[in-house]
Amino acid sequence: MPEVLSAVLIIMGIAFYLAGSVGLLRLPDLYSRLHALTKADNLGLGLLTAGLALQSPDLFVVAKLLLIWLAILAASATSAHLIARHARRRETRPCPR
Amino acid sequence: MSEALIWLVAVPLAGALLALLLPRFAFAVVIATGVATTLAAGLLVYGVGTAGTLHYAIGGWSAGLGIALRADGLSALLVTMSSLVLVAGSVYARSYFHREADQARFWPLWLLLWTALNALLLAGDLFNLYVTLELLGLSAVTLTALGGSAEALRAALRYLMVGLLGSMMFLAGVSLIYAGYGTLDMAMLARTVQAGPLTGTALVLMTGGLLLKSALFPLHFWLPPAHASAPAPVSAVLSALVVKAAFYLVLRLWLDVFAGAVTPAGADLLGLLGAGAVLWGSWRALRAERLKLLAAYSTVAQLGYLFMFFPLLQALPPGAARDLAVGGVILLALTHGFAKAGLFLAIGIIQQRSGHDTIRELDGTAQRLPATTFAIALGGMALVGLPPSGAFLGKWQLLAGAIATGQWLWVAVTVAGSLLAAAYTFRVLGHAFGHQAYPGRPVTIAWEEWPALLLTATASIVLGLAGLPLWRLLEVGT
Amino acid sequence: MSPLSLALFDILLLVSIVVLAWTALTSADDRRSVILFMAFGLVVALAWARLLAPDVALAEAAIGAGLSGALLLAALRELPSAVPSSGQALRQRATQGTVSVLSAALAGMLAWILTAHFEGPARDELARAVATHLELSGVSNPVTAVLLNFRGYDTLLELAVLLAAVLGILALGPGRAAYRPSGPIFDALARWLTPLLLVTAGYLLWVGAHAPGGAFQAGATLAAAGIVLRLAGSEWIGLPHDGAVLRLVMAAGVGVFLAVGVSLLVLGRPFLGYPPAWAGALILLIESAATLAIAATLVLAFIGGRLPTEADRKGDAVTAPAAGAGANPDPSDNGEPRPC
Amino acid sequence: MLTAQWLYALTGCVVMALGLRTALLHPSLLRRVLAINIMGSGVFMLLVAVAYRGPDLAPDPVPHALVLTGIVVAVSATALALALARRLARERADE
Repeated sequence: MPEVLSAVLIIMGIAFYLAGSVGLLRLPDLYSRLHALTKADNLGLGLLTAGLALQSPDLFVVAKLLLIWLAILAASATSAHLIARHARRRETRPCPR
Repeated sequence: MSEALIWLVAVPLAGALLALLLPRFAFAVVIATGVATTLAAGLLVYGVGTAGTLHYAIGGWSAGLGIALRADGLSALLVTMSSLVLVAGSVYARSYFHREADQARFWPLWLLLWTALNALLLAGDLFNLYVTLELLGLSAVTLTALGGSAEALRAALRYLMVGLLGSMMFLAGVSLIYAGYGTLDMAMLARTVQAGPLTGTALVLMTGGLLLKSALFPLHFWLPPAHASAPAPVSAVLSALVVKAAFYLVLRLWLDVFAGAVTPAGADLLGLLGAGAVLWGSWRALRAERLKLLAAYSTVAQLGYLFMFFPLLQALPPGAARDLAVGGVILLALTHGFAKAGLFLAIGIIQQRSGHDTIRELDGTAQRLPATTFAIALGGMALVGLPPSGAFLGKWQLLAGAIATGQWLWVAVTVAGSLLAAAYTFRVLGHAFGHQAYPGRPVTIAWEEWPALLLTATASIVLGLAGLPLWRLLEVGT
Repeated sequence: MSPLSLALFDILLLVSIVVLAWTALTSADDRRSVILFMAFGLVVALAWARLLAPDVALAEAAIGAGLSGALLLAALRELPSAVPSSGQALRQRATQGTVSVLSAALAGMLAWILTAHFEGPARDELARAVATHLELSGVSNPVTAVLLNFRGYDTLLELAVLLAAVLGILALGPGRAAYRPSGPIFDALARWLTPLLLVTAGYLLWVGAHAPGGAFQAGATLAAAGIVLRLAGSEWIGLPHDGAVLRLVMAAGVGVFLAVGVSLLVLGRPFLGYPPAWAGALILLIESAATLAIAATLVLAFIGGRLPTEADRKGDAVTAPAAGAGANPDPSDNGEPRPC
Repeated sequence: MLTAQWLYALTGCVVMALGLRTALLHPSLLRRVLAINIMGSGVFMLLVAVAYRGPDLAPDPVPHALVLTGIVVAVSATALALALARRLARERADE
């Protein structure tokens, strides 16, 4: 049972990654691309972490996975913020709908 | 006795650290390093002369697992030459750099270069050679950049890029060798090496990288700007020792490690490029407007002679004639080292005293700086190859070998190159001795002028007279 | 993992490596090229992990992709991007053709040689020698054993290379001025990332004796902490202010290594020939000093020179009007709102 | 023959040749520095592939140590090249 759950979680994670990548390539402006990328990646990575945690042999590995997820969350959120702020300071306009 | 090998690396490295930490005492540290290194080099020469090739296993591990240092007659002589040239350069550099901040920057890098040279000449391991090449390259580039002008910086940057490309190619060859033979130890490799596509390609890659670094025509484009814009003591060491270190490695690989895998066609190619270097370098030296540029192009030409020995060594059967030719190439390398180092130091003095080094405006130099002009004359004599310079004996062997194997092209190139060298030397001396009433008294500044004079005198007199004992030493190992 | 999925993974990884290398090398824009290069480094690190070289993977991720990338990014806006002059176009095309053909021939030749070579048995003598002597080396991670013991002399000279590079960088003049403070969000990240990196560096240093890690990975991680602080707007990021102390830190790696080697020589052992009972402790001592020196060196490389003085800052103001991380004087930045 | 070893070694050769080509040809200095780094990665990949002994055997640690040394040497050289270029750009700006 855990194997199936783990597989489902990982596949969902991959789906989010895919969505994020498609967003990065297809969306019209920097802000929406950033939005798609960070949201999808964070969630995707979370699901992957959860899926891998179910397969891990002991709690120590789970803790490491969790730490990795947290570190990447913080880093990607911060860099998305920095990129968006930089773009705003250079007055790059969002695209009109 | 074999511990002298590791001391030759450890002492300058320790000196570099001390010079960095105690900038006030840097010069004392350099002199102490120089004395210790020269003594160790002397010990090395004595040891090689009496006991044959010396080995030192670092960490006590067997060769292959650990890294070995190795010295034969060739490396012992080159280490001795570097020590002497570097000591002379150090004494000169003390008066060349006037500002304390310049000196503080200069000495640690100078000593790192010293470490790199000794480590390279004594290395017995292919990957270790890569590391020493990088240490040599990076410290040489930085020392060039200390010239400070935009020209020097540009030359240093180009020098660095060429050097990096060269070491990367060398490393690619080393990787291939490790894949094929499972060892990096040069002595073990020499015993097991077989001709074949893997060995051939590895040798081409390594040699290609080294030719870039030794500025063999037509890969010499980076050398003249770098050697002409670096500070004078640095130019001396770059021309006399650093390019020669790369040449030494080619010689080591072709004659020693990969002797079983080199082909006559490859040796002929090296010889042809060498001939091109002799003609092109000498011609450009003759046309040069500045003394430093002349000296730099003359380095390109002189390296050419060294490479012209490869086809002879390939064609001569093992025996007395070939040993003489090996002795000839090394004597030529040594002579050029001493002569060119002295020449660059002398040019540095002229440049600092008169504010320029334009050849056409040298009139009166002979009256103003008699000792320095004499040094230039002695150095020029060695570059042309007049007796009793070491180059005379070296070129004699080149001609003898070429005639014995019927390779007349090398004879013609040697004669033409020597005539061109005579022309550019006399062009400089003609201007220096030019008549111009000079009101002042002749200047002699002992600490500045002696190093150049001693170096060029060694090249043009001592080496020629000491030829015979040197020859005996060379029979060890090669 | 099943052989099939492993082969698929290999092919996917290798295709990405080649594509990333190609795009990084040929992209029209230097900035894009640097970012692709960093991605290339990370994917290459995956390849090292795949080939069971975790020590190399760590070093590649931290140094190859991370620090080299940071150095290139920092240099990006200071270097003029060269535009080839049109007069040389014809000659260039001939050169380009020749060089491309020669490079392709080299790759083909190597591929052919290696294909033939891998048919035979692997050359295992040295690997076996390392395994046999591992017990005497003082550590149980074979890579650390080779790096710090069997081939410790290489590593000593490599630290000297690092020293030569940093001395060169310092001699070239003042480094970049501090970046503009980056605001509360990045500050918050830096505030907990820095201690985390310090702890990780200590861990990597310690664990190197028996598992992947060691002085280079630890030093690079420590340097990363310095770079994070610097990006957050800190100027001298914990490096000693006193020039003499700073020089001591830079020299520590080579110094301790050399001192150990020479002491052993004086005591009648071979240079760097650690007594097996002491080897572990000596290696840790050397690696600790090396970690500090490597970190200091890499951070100084990122700053790009010595600490700028007041006089330098005035000079900087003329050449580089805004030296903030986010205040890039983009040539296309003409004050007009940019389209999306 | 190990297919994986062969594949990675071949990729190493390709990456090395690509890097070499750009290092010789590109007009931008930054790109040439980057290309030499990529060329280095290719050489390193060749070495690490040579060290590989299959999924179940321990790889040869010696090439790993060599590559680690190579990575550090490469970053030193990169840093020096960029610092030199930066100083040169400043000299040009002053002219």
